[in-house]
Amino acid sequence: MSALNRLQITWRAAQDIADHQVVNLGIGLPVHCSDYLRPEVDVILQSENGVIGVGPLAAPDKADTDLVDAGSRRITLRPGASIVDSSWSFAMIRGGHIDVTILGAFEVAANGDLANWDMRVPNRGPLVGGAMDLAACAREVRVIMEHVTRNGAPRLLEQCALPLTAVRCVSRVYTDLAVVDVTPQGFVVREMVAISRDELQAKTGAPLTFASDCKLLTAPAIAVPD
Amino acid sequence: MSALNRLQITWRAAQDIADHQVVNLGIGLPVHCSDYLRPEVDVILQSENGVIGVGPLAAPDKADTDLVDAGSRRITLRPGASIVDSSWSFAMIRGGHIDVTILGAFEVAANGDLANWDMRVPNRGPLVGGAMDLAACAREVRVIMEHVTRNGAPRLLEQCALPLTAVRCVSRVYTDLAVVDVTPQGFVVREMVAISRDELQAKTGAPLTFASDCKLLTAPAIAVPD
Amino acid sequence: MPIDKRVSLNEALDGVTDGATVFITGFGGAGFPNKLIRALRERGPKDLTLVVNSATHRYSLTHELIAADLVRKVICTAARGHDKEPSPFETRWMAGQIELEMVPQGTFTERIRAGGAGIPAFYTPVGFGTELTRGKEVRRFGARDYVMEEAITGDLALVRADIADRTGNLSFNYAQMNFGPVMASAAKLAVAEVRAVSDEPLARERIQLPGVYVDRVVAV
Amino acid sequence: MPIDKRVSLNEALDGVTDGATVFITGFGGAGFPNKLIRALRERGPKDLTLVVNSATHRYSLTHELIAADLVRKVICTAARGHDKEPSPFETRWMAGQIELEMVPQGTFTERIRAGGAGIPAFYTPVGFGTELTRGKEVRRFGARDYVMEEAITGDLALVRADIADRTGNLSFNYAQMNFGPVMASAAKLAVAEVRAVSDEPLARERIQLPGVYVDRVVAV
Repeated sequence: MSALNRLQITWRAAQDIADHQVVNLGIGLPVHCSDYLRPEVDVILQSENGVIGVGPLAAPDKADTDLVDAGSRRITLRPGASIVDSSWSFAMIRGGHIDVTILGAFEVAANGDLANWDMRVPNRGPLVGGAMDLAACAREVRVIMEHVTRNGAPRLLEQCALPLTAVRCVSRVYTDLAVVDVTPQGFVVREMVAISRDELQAKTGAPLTFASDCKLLTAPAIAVPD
Repeated sequence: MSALNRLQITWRAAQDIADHQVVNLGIGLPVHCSDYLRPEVDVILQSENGVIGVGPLAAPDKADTDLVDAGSRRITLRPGASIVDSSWSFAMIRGGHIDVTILGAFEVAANGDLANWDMRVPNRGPLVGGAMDLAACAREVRVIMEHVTRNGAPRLLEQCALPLTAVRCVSRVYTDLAVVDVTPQGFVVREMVAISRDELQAKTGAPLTFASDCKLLTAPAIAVPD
Repeated sequence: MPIDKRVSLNEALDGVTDGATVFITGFGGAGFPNKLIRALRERGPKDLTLVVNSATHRYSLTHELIAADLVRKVICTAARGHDKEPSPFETRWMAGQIELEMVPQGTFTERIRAGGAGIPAFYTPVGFGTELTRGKEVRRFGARDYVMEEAITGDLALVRADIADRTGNLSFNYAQMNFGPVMASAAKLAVAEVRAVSDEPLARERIQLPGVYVDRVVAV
Repeated sequence: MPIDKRVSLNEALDGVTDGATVFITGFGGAGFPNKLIRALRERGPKDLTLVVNSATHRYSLTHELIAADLVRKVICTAARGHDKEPSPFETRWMAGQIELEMVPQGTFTERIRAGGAGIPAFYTPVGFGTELTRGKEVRRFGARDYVMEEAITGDLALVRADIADRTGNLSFNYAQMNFGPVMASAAKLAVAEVRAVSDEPLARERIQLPGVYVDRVVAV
């Protein structure tokens, strides 16, 4: 069936980033999308901590401890980058100036509701960071996640069970098995790996529609480091 | 009786500016207070257009057309000055970061209400600018004005007749005849020129109380240019 | 393709339509995008709403848009002419031919900031108890009364700056900045008129408005 | 007398009392005022409310204030420790010994900005329909639902910056800036911890926070 590995999912998501977009990549897996952008696109990567124009990771010997992204990674700046304070950074996010954000998620509902933070991790305090701002206010919210949980339970659902991050915000979901759009008619599969439609539906907690031009989901080989 | 001329009024107001204060001087007469600051005080002059640290007027041959204050005067910057955008400038004003503002006025009421703009000038459009922000939000609002109108009508009143700029905001008024504090008990005269209390009261539209240590209001000779 | 926001003065206002809400920068004599204002007048869209600090300013060409009868409404903080004769705005206003919304200056800039920052409304103490907030919602927080003010957004911002780079980063000369950042952020299309466009990306320290907010730059 | 805001680390926190609301800067690994945090712990005021992005961050000493039981409440956007063992915050929170107010990060910074900008409350779309805004006023503007959020103000801000001058102007190193400007603006007393204080006034281009907002500076 050749499900995608998690870096292949980020690769697939990265292919949809269009030229000249302003993009915020969520902490964790989404941030790796920047490694797989199509070579012809020129985009501005924004990070919630105020960096407008994130460049590649810094070489360890050239890193400045204060030049970091929202995920505390030591980064470089692209030419023409600037750094604003937190209130400007979130004014930019909340004001609709981010064209696309790509976020990790636990669950996505057929109406676009997103659950990607959780207050209920045992023995751990909650953590929300900037996820709610990005989910509620980016012009387009795309999600990267495994199609099912470790226990095999679906993550694409009629209704989220976990606490919501934002309502009706997700437009597209990239999983290891499929690329699924969230539409007024619910989930529409645009691409899927070589499994049967029934099998994909069985792993999904809400009805799937299949696009008339539904394609095979493929990605180049990318090794996932340990 | 030696009423003060208008520059002497600004001189008197300037004497009350304390060391290290952040001060906004209104367009028109108040801005001249900066010429009469006590030599030992170091203050930060803020202008609504975002200049934090206004210096003296620029020499004509050294003026930059973009280096102006809110009154379109070509200025210099004091060392350590900075310039912020309008939203920061008014966040500073509205947030209570201006210690003192000195404003011109048409009328002041005994409860501190201020009227210093007017929509009703014949054949002219209205003009409010930043006056309402300064009046409502500076930590202390002081006023410079003639004690009576050109027609001899009082400007210190029980209640303003003209449209208000802000309610209950003025703490002190400097006129050509007196220095008057606005207190919970109404107008209290702190200093007055050599006229009788009855005469001052006759020129005032609300009851005056006289401070027990009420002083003679004097100022050095300052010529008013034509 | 590398981002390149440079356009000619001719192309700068492509797509502007009748009925547009137009921000124009400038205050205190600095930061008027006069070349763009004139280009807008020449293009001639009708029924504009202008959001501008002064309906008439000695150093601004805003009054030309009004004199050409392109303007339906002005939202501003100052509507007084400076000559003995009434300004084009004043004659039309007195004749009931143009609408006026007067706003205290800090509320003006904060409403525009809110428009660009995704805040639909906020409360401010400014203007409480005055004619300018008559009819607006009043609410007490703590010991003080506040007025609710709603965001202003627009279709087009004409912004004067000093230097741009190809990605639209802007640097302002002294007090030129004034309403530039908030107006650019609150407009669907932000066009900057600059003295020069740098071939090299601007250094971080010089960037006062990130290019994210600027759609087109014109060197004049 | 020329303005001179330089103080020693000993004097930096003079006047701080029990029950104070304390802002602490820092995010993403940059901008933690760790010398001031430790000075606060040593001074030992009780019943503090901390307003800080993370209750626990690898590079911040905020957790020391919590471990010393000086803190009654934390307002933050992240309350998760990074070690296998629960953090000092987490153990106290689970035991019901410390109060937590979780805020989405943009709402967090905007509430603090509002506190410094004289805005008592504003509406935001962020958090609508989620647990974090339960019980808050919801209001529709146009086609969307918004939540009313109130300003945060405080008694003390501990701000990390790179360079200051004697009048309190601050310059930040890269992403050190984060919450510095808004937190300094919303606090009664703003204290900056800097790498160095310049004898000369900072050049205009380098000033990222005007000294008007800064009461004391400490070189560490």
